Amino acid sequence: QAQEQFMPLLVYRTGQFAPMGIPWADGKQDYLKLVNAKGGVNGVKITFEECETAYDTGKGVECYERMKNRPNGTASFDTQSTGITFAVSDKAPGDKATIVTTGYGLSQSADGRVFEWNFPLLGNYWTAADSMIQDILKKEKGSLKGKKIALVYHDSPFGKEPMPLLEKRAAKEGFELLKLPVTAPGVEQKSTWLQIRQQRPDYVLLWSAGVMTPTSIREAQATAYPRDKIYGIWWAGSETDVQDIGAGAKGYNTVTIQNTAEFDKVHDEIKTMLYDKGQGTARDVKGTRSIAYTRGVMIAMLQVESIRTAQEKFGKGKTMTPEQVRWGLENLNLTQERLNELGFGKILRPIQTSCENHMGTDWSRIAQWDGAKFNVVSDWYQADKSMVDPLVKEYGERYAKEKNIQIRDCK
Amino acid sequence: MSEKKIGDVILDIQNISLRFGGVKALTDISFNVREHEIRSIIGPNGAGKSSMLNCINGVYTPSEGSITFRGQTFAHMNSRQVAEMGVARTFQNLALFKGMSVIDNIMTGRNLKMKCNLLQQAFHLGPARREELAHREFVENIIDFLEIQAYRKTPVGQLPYGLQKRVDLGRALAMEPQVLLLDEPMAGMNVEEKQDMCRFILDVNDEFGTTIVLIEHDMGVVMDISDRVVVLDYGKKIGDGAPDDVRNNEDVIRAYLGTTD
Amino acid sequence: MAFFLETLFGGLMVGTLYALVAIGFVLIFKASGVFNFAQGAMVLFSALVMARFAEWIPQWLGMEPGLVGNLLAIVVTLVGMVLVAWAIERLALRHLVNQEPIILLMATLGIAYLLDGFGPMVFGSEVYSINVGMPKDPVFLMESTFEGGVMISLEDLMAAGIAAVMVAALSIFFQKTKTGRALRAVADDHQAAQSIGIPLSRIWVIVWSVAGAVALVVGVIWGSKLGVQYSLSLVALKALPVVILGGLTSLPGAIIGGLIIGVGEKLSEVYIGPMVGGGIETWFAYGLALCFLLVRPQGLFGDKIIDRV
Amino acid sequence: MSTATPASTTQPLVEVNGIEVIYNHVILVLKGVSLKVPEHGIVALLGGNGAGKTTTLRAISNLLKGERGEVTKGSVMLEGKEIQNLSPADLVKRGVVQVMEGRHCFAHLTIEENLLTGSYTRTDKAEIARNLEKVYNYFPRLKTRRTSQAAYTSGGEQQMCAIGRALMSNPRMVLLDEPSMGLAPQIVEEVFNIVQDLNHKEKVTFMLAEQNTNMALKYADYGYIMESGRIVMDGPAKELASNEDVKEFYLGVGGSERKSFKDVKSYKRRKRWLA
Amino acid sequence: MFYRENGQFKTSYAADQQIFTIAQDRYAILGLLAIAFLVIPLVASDYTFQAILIPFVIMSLGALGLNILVGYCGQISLGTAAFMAVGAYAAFNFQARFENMPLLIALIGGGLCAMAVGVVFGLPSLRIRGLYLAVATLAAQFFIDWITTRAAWVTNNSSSGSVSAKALEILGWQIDTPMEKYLLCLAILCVLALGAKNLVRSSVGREWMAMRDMDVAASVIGIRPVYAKLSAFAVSSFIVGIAGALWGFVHLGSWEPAAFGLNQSLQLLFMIIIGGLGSIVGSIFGAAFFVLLPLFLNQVPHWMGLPISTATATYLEHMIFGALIVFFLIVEPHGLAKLWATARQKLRVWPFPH
Ligand SMILES: Nc1ncnc2c1ncn2[C@@H]1O[C@H](COP(=O)(O)OP(=O)(O)OP(=O)(O)O)[C@@H](O)[C@H]1O
Ligand SMILES: Nc1ncnc2c1ncn2[C@@H]1O[C@H](COP(=O)(O)OP(=O)(O)OP(=O)(O)O)[C@@H](O)[C@H]1O
Ligand SMILES: [Mg+2]
Ligand SMILES: [Mg+2]
Repeated sequence: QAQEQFMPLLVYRTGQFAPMGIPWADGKQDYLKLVNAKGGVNGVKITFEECETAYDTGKGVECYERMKNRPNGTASFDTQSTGITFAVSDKAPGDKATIVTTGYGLSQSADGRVFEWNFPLLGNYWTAADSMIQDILKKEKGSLKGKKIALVYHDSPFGKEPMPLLEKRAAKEGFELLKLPVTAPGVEQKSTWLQIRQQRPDYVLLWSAGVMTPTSIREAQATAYPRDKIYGIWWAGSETDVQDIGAGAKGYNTVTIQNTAEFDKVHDEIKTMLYDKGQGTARDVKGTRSIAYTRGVMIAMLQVESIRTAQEKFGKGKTMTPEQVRWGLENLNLTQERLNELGFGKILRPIQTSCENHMGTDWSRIAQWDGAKFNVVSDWYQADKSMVDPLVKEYGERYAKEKNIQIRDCK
Repeated sequence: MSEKKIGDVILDIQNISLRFGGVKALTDISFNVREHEIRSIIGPNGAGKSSMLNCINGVYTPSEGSITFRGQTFAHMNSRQVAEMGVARTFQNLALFKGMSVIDNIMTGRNLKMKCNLLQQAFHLGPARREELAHREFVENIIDFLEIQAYRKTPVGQLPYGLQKRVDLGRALAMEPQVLLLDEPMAGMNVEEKQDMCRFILDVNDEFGTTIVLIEHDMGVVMDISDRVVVLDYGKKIGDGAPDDVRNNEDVIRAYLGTTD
Repeated sequence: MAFFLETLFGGLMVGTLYALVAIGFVLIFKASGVFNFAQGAMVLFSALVMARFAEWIPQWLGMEPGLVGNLLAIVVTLVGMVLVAWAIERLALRHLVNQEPIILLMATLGIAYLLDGFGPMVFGSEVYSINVGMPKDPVFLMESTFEGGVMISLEDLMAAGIAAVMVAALSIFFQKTKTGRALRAVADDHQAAQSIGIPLSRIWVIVWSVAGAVALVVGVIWGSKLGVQYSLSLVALKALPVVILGGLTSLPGAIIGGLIIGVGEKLSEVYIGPMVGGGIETWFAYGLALCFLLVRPQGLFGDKIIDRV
Repeated sequence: MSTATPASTTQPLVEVNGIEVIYNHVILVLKGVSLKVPEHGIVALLGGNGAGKTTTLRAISNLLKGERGEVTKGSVMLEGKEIQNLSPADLVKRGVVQVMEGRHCFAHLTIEENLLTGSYTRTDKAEIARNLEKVYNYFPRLKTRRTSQAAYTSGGEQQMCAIGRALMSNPRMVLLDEPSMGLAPQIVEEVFNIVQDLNHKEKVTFMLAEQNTNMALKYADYGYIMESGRIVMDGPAKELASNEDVKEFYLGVGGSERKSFKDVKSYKRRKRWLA
Repeated sequence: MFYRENGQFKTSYAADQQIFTIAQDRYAILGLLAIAFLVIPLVASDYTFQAILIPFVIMSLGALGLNILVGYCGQISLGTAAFMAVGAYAAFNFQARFENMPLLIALIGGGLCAMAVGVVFGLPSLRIRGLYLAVATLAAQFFIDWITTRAAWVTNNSSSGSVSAKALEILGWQIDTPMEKYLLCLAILCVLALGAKNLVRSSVGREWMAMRDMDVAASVIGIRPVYAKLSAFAVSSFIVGIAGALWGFVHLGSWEPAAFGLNQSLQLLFMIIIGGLGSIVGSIFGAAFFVLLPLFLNQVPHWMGLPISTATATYLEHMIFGALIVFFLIVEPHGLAKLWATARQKLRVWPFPH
């Protein structure tokens, strides 16, 4: 009898973040279907079930509770929400549940010594902010002395995450950091953009989500703030955020996790093996051509690869227990060859996790909206380790102290 | 019937005027109420009778004049003060607590007398329990008295109009008032029920010595049971005196009684 | 100075947009005593229907999207909103005659859930756009007086104009016509209104249809600003301080309230916000409304709250 | 005065056949009430507090629903046709209008607006103006208060307003629930005169639920007496007025002379006759 | 036939003043408590505890608190979640700032802080009424939202803006299994529900109801509006605050400000209206309805084996939910509690219809 491995899919296809949640969820599901179509992970079929959270923490927790202890090994949770991540992170060690938070969650959870069960793979808000600053530095020919950069942020822990890094950077580069909160959900930003008009910052970093993003860009248009001076975080960088503004958003930049604005072999495989056979999750194959979708695919790939890694150690073709999956995540090692093989060669850089480092890698690129689609316009940026690492360590240790967590010894 | 002992002036209304925008509801009204008497206020619709009661118990603030109660003079009464001084009242347009049962409605009348604090009540400790019981007993007496035993637990909103009026009276009685202000207590009752009501009023007046101020449109009732009558018309006082004097007063006949009776 | 003016204008413009949403609330409250929490859902729903038909109709008829397509879509949506109004009356309101305001309020929340489920299920939950040719770029006035000029958003200006026209029309309707009087009577006492022959059913269908039309206008304006998606239903929240400030029963109140809230909100955010870390406008709007209410509990222009014994 | 009885051959305007009414699904209030209101008649419905008069009127005018009541048995006919499925508004269109117990004026509307709303079903402007004039003639007090909001008028003024408002629709039949309540004696007289006047001149049919039994029987043609949700006695008004039991219980003239209210000694209720 | 009060004569007012005057009710309640405290812990799974029972019990508590304010005192509030947040954050601060602060004290402290804040936001109720007040209470909601995201001291300078509770322990009893957590919440619910029930049937409760039904008349019989309204705000916020603290400490464990949003407030209001305004059991019915129904609706497509997408299922769920709310309001505007009372009344006269 074929073995199975269960993959819980927390998604939001409804509610205020649905526009981005839908392609994300589609991507996750399609990739799992693709893996199964190719015979599973060493013959182990992935079973999965979606649970709708509507980005609501309460519902998310309920989903988590419902799915955490499935008989055929619950693999790992991509909660898709910072709030849910906070709520379940404390329970995770007790429940032996692994939380994968690619590009969101707590930035300091990259510190595997403190956060045994959390995996903010590929990057966090600090690496994102750092890449943005690097891109700006490049445009400004290496100096930001006397410049002004505004952070327009969603007024929630999510929006405030990049601040420590930006403050550090501001001190180093000598620019002035202006912080402008926008109250959720962000449908009304006139005063924010009036302030921007008054202060005339040279760049605007947009830490937004959902409806806040298009509103910001529209207000920028209405106040004649140049869109190409705006950098959005990756959650503000989906096609859905800009496509109905069209030309009005032309020039808008977004940082992508790794290089999710790219399309690669995996997209072709998904098309031929799923959509051509009518088995795709999205309405049609057009639904696979977006950043959010690719991000979903990528996350699912990492989750699957962690299972594969675990199988290498604990027995091929078997159902892995949650602890074993966790081990797999902590010992992930995807080389460029392996990525090429998987069809992610252009999208991802090699990634290797370890006991201390739960992030694995921290590269990203900038994409720009040309009025109809996003184009990758920058080279790869790697976050400045001298900036990010001390922060991870400091905040991680502080967290451990707050919560009385025994810091693991990774030696 | 034994001769009633009517005492000193307990409530003295002096030159009260009340205006609402352009409407002069009351103009320079003075009259007094003696202890233990039944004092009626009559007058055509809109004469200002209810407004008068509202002034007495602090719902309206008169624009001029003062009210003396037991020797203390007030330009404006505060509802709570009035209640504490022992003035209770019924309402013309029923003002019952619609969602509460009959018992609870009447029990609210005892509230001023209940002293237990919130915590004691929350834990239903001895004193709170005893207090509640004692008052409950008092209220049950009133319920018996008003013959509404069968409706004890019914929400008053569901009672027919007439019974609601009785509950209203019950609530006022529960305050053990020294002065009872009744605003058309018998509207919507038939003769038999009115007789009962008169009996209640007279009994309260006799047995507890409660002073009663009564507004009523049924002349039969007013003339039979009141000791003195004030007549208002368009906010002015047009008559004051014993029922028989008032009945024969020209002004009163013209303004209110009409030719019939 | 230029900045102050800009903030002021910005506030006024936003205020009229709020007012537009507020009118929807006031309309229904005034005419039936129902505080319609589903107004936000109606805005979203109408915008959704409109956006989708504006996309479909040209496809079906094989023509270019544009004015005609938009107009047809608006007509279709209006019909849709009348149907919604009819269904709401039939299935809910009719059975809730003479209930307390809070019960009615909850029923409208139920309706909001229904619409929020129904709309996206049938019409999709992605972001759709409405393009009715609202100007997106700002104009600059008085460039000679101030450096950089005073910026005005034409889009907002147009919205403000529409709001003003609607309020004027609706006010006249309420104050001067027989139906208007009947509507106010219904709000006071459902049962008494029935007893003298006012057909509640018909009245409610009319009012909810008008509210639906107002929702459509709001939906089109905000939808073309924000894109049509779930968050559109949240703009209704912005109108709540406006309705209570202006008075639940007053259409002009909605406008004045909107302007006060709009301006107050923007000025406070821009001038006080930075001192306390910003993001204060939401609660500041409510705080402002609250201050006014402490002086006038029925709002600036609302009907006096009557308590008499 | 006509002595037409409901038993007469002409079809009654309203006929109630053995209705049962239940409130809140459990409280049985009317237990089989039947009565007839002849065209152009004045019928009085008498009975103590809680007898079910108001409920009966609500059943006829279909206003039970808002009180969470329903007719579970029996039928109500208007000119031989069942009317249970009509809305109250339809009934008003057919000329049946009710004056509800406890006034129910529109609090925020002025007296005049209240009256004008009463003519919602009328379209003829001149007719409305005439009716308004008529009502002001009946109740001059209303005219002086025409611009005040109804909630701020006195109890009696509100009662006049409620009655006047119903008359504004030019009804064929008026259901009056305790019209005399809270009115000064000469206004009570006036109200009954209006009833008689309209009945004679405009052939309006009336049904009154009244506590003022004396008055009601004086002006009505026919009377029904209710107790505990049943009709316990009926007959032409004159007969009822001279019936000994009625006299004793409802007219307060137990046998001989009218007693002074002061001399009523016992308020313990006598046993009622129950069907 | 079995539900008869025949023969149960009450011979004293004391007997008539018991909470449950009918013997069957008393046994039923004892039975229910026995099941809740003894049977359920034996049979329920961890999932049932964590995803169903604990949220249900805590929400019951929240609804109970809100019902005191809305159902009994007639002051509509849309800011309940804010008071929950105050309770949760205050309790968190007590624990975080004072070494070895006992859990119960922290919870009560949270309740007391919520109470203080509740009273402050209750002040406008002395002047503003009805729906105006309802909307005005949103000020509390948004203000508290703002404070909790903005002021670092609220989260004890937590680095992430999210806070989390320490391990739960009462007098050496380590509360770590879901079952124990459930028992803790249930015990608190029982104590507070009993207290609330006692309050609403004693003079304070009558003052509240009097204010609700007719405030002018209430003040004429000597009830002080200030005292009545503010005491309702205080008691209500206290209970709600404790519910909030439990929600944070027991259910979520760690939370960010968004955990106590407007939606939560609306949900609580829904609960008490569907459950029954002015009814203690109603709050519990309402909470059950709201916690269980979505879970139930969630399963329906599975059972029917319909291959509908998650989104469609959710939208359907939304619609059914909305429709059910309207349906219940139509069937019985006074809520499930009233429906239950009516059913009992029918049972009493069974087999006769009336
Ligand atoms: N709050 C108020 N605002 C405006 N006018 C008022 C107010 N209260 C009373 N009035 C006016 O004052 C006058 C006297 O009213 P009041 O209620 O005292 O009359 P009343 O003598 O009790 O009449 P009735 O016998 O009809 O009850 C009325 O004309 C009424 O319209
Ligand atoms: N909304 C209601 N819900 C429940 N019971 C009601 C309701 N309305 C009336 N009842 C009950 O119906 C019975 C008859 O009431 P009704 O109002 O018809 O009496 P009535 O004859 O008009 O009395 P009154 O002369 O006092 O007005 C009463 O026992 C009353 O308790
Ligand atoms: Mg009066
Ligand atoms: Mg009646």
